[in-house]
Amino acid sequence: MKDIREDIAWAKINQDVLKSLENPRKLYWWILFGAIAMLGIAVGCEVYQYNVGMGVANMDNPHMWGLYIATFIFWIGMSHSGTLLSAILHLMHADWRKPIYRFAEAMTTFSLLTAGLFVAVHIGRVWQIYYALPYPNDRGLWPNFQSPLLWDAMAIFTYLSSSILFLYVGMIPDLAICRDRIHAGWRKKLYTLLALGWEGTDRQWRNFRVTYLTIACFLIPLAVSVHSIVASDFGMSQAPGWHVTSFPPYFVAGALYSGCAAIITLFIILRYVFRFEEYMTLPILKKIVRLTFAIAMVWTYLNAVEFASVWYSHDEASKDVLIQKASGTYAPFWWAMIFCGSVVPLVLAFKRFQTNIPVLFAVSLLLNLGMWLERWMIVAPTFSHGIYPWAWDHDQWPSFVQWGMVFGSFGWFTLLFMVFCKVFPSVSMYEVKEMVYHRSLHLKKGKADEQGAH
Amino acid sequence: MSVSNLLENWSQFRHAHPVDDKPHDPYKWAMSIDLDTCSGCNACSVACYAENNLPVVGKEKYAHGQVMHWMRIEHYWDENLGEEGGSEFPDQGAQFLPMMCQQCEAAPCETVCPVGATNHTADGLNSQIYNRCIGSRYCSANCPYKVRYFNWYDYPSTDDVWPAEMTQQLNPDVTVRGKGVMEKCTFCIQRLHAAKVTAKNEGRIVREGEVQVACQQACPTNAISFGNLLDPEARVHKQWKAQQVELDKDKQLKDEKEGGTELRGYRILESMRPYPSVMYLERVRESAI
Amino acid sequence: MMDSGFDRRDFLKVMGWSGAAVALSGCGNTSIEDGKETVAPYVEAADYVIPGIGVYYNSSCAQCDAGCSINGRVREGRVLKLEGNPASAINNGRMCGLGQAGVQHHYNPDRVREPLLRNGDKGETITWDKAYELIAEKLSSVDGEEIAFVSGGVSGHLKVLLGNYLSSFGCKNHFVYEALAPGVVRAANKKSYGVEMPRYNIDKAKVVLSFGADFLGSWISPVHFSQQYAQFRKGTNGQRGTLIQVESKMTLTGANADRWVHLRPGTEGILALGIINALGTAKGDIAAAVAGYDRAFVSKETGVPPGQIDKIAALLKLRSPSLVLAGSAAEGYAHGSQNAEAINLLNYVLGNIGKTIEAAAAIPFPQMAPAKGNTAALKTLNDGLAAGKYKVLFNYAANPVFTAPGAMKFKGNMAKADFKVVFAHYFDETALQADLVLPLDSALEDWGTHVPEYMVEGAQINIQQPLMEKIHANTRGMGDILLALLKQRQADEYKNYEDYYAYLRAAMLQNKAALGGVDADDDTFWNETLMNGIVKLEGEATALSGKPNVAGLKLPTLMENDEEYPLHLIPSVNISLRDGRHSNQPWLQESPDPLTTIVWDSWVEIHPKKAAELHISEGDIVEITSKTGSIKTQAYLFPGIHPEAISIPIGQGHEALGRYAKGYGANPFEIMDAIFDEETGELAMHETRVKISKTGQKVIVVKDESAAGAKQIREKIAGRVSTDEVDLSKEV
Amino acid sequence: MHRFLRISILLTGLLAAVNIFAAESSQLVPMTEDSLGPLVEQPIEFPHDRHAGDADKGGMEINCMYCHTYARRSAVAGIPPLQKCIGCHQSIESVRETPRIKKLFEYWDAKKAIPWKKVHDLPDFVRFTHQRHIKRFNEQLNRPIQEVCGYCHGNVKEMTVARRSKALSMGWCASCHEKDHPVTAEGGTPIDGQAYWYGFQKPESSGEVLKAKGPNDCWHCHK
Amino acid sequence: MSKRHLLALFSNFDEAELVVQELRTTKIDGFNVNDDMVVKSAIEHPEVEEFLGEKPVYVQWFTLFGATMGGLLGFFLISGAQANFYAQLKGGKPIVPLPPNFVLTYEMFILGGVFITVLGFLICAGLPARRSPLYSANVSEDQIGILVKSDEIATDKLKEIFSKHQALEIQEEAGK
Repeated sequence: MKDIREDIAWAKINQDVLKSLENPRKLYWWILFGAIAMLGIAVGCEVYQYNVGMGVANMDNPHMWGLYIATFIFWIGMSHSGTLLSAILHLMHADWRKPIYRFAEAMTTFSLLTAGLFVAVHIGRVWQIYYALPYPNDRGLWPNFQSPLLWDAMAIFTYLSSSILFLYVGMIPDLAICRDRIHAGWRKKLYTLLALGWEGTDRQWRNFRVTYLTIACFLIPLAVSVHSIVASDFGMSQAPGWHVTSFPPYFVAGALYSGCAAIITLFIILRYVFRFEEYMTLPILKKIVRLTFAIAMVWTYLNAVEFASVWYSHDEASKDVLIQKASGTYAPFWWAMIFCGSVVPLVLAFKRFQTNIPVLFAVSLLLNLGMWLERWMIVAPTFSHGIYPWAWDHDQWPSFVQWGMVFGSFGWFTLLFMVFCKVFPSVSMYEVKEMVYHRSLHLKKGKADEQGAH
Repeated sequence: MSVSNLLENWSQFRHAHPVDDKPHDPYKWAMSIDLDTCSGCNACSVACYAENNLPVVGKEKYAHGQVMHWMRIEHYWDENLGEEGGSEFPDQGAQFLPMMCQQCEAAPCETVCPVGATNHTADGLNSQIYNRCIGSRYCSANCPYKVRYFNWYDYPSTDDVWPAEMTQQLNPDVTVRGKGVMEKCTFCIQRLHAAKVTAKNEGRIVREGEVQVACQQACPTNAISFGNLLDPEARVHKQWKAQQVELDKDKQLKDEKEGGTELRGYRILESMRPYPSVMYLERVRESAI
Repeated sequence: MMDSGFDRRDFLKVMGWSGAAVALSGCGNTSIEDGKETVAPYVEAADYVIPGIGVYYNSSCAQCDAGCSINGRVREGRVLKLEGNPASAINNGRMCGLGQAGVQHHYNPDRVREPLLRNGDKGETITWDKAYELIAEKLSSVDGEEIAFVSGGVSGHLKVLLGNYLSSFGCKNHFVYEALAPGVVRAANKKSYGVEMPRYNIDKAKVVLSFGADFLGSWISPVHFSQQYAQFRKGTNGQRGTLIQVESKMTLTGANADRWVHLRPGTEGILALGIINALGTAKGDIAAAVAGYDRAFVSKETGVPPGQIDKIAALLKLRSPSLVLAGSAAEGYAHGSQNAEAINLLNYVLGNIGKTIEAAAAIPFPQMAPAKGNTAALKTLNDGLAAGKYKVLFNYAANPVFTAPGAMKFKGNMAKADFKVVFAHYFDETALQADLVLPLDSALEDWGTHVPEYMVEGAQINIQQPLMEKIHANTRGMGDILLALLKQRQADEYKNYEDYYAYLRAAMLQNKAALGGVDADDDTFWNETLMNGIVKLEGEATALSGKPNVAGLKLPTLMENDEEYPLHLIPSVNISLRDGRHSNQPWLQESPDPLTTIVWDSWVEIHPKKAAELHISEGDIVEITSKTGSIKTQAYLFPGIHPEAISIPIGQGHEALGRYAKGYGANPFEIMDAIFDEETGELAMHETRVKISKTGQKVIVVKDESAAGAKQIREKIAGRVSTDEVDLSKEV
Repeated sequence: MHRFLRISILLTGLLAAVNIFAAESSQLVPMTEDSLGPLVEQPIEFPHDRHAGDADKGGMEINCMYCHTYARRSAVAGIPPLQKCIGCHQSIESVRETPRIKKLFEYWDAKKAIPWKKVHDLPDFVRFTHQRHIKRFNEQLNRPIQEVCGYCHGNVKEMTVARRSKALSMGWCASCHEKDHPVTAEGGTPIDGQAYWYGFQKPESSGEVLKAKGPNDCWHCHK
Repeated sequence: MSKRHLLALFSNFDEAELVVQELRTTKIDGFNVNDDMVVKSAIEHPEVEEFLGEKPVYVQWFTLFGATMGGLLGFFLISGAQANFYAQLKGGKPIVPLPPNFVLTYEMFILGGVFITVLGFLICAGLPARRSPLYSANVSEDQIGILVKSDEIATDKLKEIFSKHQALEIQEEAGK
């Protein structure tokens, strides 16, 4: 079965995709509504916490960090597979990525934006957060460039801005199409503005190709560096369970993992909501699923490596933390993480499930849950069972404020994402055309050879 | 200009602490606590509340682990008390340990603060600048002793923390911390500052006995001694010397001696290399009974 | 330092120096401001008062009766912090947490501010003059015998004034009531040594054997003993002192002992005799008296293994001089005096008298010597009230309604007196029963002199002087009140004393010579006295009597086991809350109990073994029931207690007092039986038997101790070595 | 092709500029230097110029520290006690009836403190000691007192009611602490055995004079 | 002498290619095939480049420059900032600790690279651009456009060539 029909007329591609900007299915509006509602909850929580103090989140000494940081990492991780699809596969000339990389890239951008929020939410004095920015001021003070948190900020800023540029540059030809096809209203103005007067001349295409390639090359090491730096927030500290050498690769794998899972989820939603059945085809889904499975196994392996190395080492403290995770207060969540992260993906190994949309949808959600738990299980247990026994505290539980904020962040992400898909073509038209074109060419060539043989 | 400053003083900017050559000069504030005389009576802790404007958080917040005692008295039972092979009763009593910020020379909290709100001062203290703090709480996450306390609430405006009358007791030399900032033991910086000013006016450095920290001054058994480690006259200097505990070691030479040593000075979690400025003297127990 | 021409109270005025005064929330005013805050400078300034620089005044601590001299830091007229006065031999510049909290007593938001007269169940504000008239009027209608005056331990000029006042209408019913006074030990000492309160030289002893004397925590003069203890630990030429604590419930002192010996409640005396027996050095009647107390018997009675007894005896023999102390745990029984005497006898046998136990000097002005608080007084008072003997009741510096054993029904009896005047700092339980409540100055606002009961070197008088002006305009010092009341009766005698300050000054100057200011002129003498905060005196030597008589020394063998109430109730004294009068000082509420680290609540200590029998785990709300009544509180499994006993700390469970005390914890006095020491009539606080049962509720115990359960894990945190591994002589 | 060149050169310049600027920005001093703060309404409009101003301008040339007497002894300079004003004014009949002095005596008779408004009010977390600055510049460097006060308070002797005339912001303070000031000057009280050692910036002696920077340790000025 | 613009649309690349070949080979005066011809297409099509012949792309030079500047800026900004007046020791580490600075330098390197590359793209591709005189929306759908600029004399010849290859449409306009 083919990734895509070669004989789709280019004009039809334009129509279909542009249609998605006009009239999605009802479900779209329900999702949008739900997202806003969720976001509302988070806003309420934040207002409360802002006015009363961090205490209402029910953190304490030693639990200085809570779900905020965990969810922060989760969203950062989410962003990575966008880059995987759009940049790495681009370099690989895997053209099946073409119909789906656009929304993946958008996912990258928005999950980064979501992650950014958690920094603000977590900070005790968010109104002073600008102290952390390296800007010239009359105090003559600078942030502390030694702090992994600052590396984080830097890396994420770079990653976010680069991803946005990457997304935008890749979208210019499509914006031109929109400009040409849509005839009035604010959309027209918007597209005209953003298309920058693109006309698809040979010169434009030539530079476009090189630029796109270059940025892709930059994005790959960047993406890797971003999550290894997030990993160093923990790896650089002395806390048992954090001070682990295998953290950077572990985090990166985890990131790609959760990202791919998220892509499956969104793939399924978009496919239905925007009627993209012809472009986001099952064979493509199958490819992603296999990719996901592979990464899941990598993650499982790295997980095992981490536990093993802790277990084998003489670092008693880390060992205790590990035991705590598996047997202490957090045990249910920890085992849930193992289950969702390492057992559930085995489903994906079966052909019959690789294209079974309902199953995949459920699985992808479970995987995401697992990955969120993973982040939580990295952050929390170390606090409750650290180096200093007097400061142990096994039964501090995040308050509704924390949960509300986590919950709401999903609303925020969905909101941004859904609005984006409604305003911009979430399937790259020109690239689908290329895909179709090349494949048809290939086909012709094939036919020609056959005839030649006779 | 700072780039030229960078190039001129490159060697200094590259200099690390405390393992490098350069000592503190003229002050290195340090402490030593004799666990044999410490009776665990809590006087030091209360004195600290009085001196440093610590809020009383109340039962509920205490239950949430949000208490603010900069100086806490820990007590420990024998490892095997109440366990198999151990005694059912604490026949040897308890062991008390006053725990406060250890003012590490290579403090894990300092490097990780995103805004540089906590630094290593020239006097070898671990400074905490409240109004620079943005409350990322990374310092506490990375503190091995967990002696940093965070203002989870805005205590000045919380009921019954400082009713109108009690605000009059607040020490004007110490800021009252608002919500969202990290705080910790400062070795009574306000007292040190006052003493240094007096000394400077007279063109000399602070002498032994001229400045006492609140906990030390209160301690009924005189278990805490505090002073300038560089001053040969200082009791704390003598004690460190007598106990052969050296500031810039992560493993004391005396401990490598054959058959151990007859000295009881040690520093907590020394092997993690924070180079704490507080030396503890082991509790002694009679062997004849 | 001060020129007397200048009215002293003037510079105590709080100066509105906003600049130097703390601005709440340091992160509030975060930018440079112009013309927002105001500065109110002095109208007249003494040249030694410099804004931004602290001025220090000596005074004396009134948080307990130990008589520590304090040194208060005053900035811009506000007292900020109390330190110990280095010149005082009692505390040598040191201070306990309780004393530190004195400022919180002073600034306490729940202090009584106006004289109040009962009107139904409300109090209405009246003027002082009105109040005085009222008292005069009430007194005129009754005769001396129908008046009772309850007070805590008083001494110095206040005691003199009080005495004069009472005698002015021929009242002899002055009940000096202290819930936690070492009454039995006084009596026993009187019998054994010939003095009630000798001087203990812990620092000179090589071995201290303490029978439940919590001298590091709450016994007699803890700050002083703590210093002696430090010296004792350092030892002389490396010979470190050894502390053995014998008790049924571990006290702070017990926690610091080299060897903590737990024995069955009430058998302290038996063990003491057992040790004498084991020493085998006693002769004559003593030997005879202890003959029966052989290892096996003693060990059976006390539950202390024979080996342990031998070890102790051996050590006492080996290291001399030693010191044996009889503490509240030993005296708290119907046979408390017997216990105490037995223990004192041990001291005699060991020959410590004269070495580690010396006669303390007595104050040369007997009228100023402290009226010693005790609990026997409470009984007489209560009986009197019950019998309706007393029409008018005065109460000062005591809270009998809170601290009287439930069995006494004191609250009800008190109601029988038809006019009750309470001089109060707070609306405590007793004040709430009063008809007239008169607000007192805090110790930091008031003048006074104190004579400590336990004299350390020579004799001394502590001067108490205001550290700042009154916070509440309408409170008065007890001295001023008494003076005013006296003027009602003997106007002309006291007419030339404008106020208590004037009286005090005059009185001191009167015996200037005796107070060591022979040829100083009045002002210099007075000012120096104030500056020092203490008047040190030679004191009158007293002598220790020789040999105690052992006749009549009879110790009840093991009290039969009560089936219904199997457990002994040990009301323990919390180091910072003491008898509960300070429970409204938040620092004390939040400073954890040293042994359990529990805050803001009561708890009942149960030995894990016993708890396992009863299926009680930490945090269970249990009901403790005695013959008298029952209370509920949380359970805490504590290894440092005898399985036959449970312990509840005193000081919590207030129904009044203030926002930081009301409604926290439970009050063990409520279930205490009224059993008294046979000899002295002191309340036997440890005699109450109880049973304990689960209520089914469970709470999380609020404590500082962590999930690690006070164990060191992995890393060495609090190190410990035994004496043969260290050489202390090398130390500084 | 030329366009690329032009653009590239332009970019180089731009980036270089940004680079230098950013790296240097720790040197930036606030723009508000020497701009007067708001005029504050005081209970009595005290004429500094009459008291401290130069004689030729009709001033009395009274030493700042005659009234603000605590400055050399304490962290706060202090507002003189009413006593002090009266001390002189009860014997100065000439101005006895002027409205301001009348007001002054009203306060005195009522034994009431004058509620002055603070003009130089630093944030609560700042620890500034007048004493040290007086010692350092007036005594050690032997600078005239009016100049020394002027470093932070501006030219008060020409104001009536004092107005804030310096930024008093952190950067502003630092801009002075950063300078190398001579440790002792001709005629100043010599200081010996006093180590000036802030961070690792040892005093650098250029020729004869020993020079040192101000403290740079955060805790020195922040409490 | 005024120029004229012609835009011819073709249904597929083969047509367009032939046209270009012909324009190359046939000598038309008043029309310079290298400067005056632009091919517009809906997708990025390698063959277009083939038959148009290699043209240089300069973007990567911007990239190189941007990345280097970014890196340098990063390192000096950070180290310079660390060496400011308040320089304080932290955690016993040097005041200018190289490892962290390298991490940040690395990020700045990428940031600079990406930004300047995009800038370079805009410059090299001449974006944002004014709309060219002749444009057909079909180009962004599925047709290939060839836009030529020539003197009036050449227009007829060009039209002829276009129509010979079944140009779907020929737009003409008098450019000023």
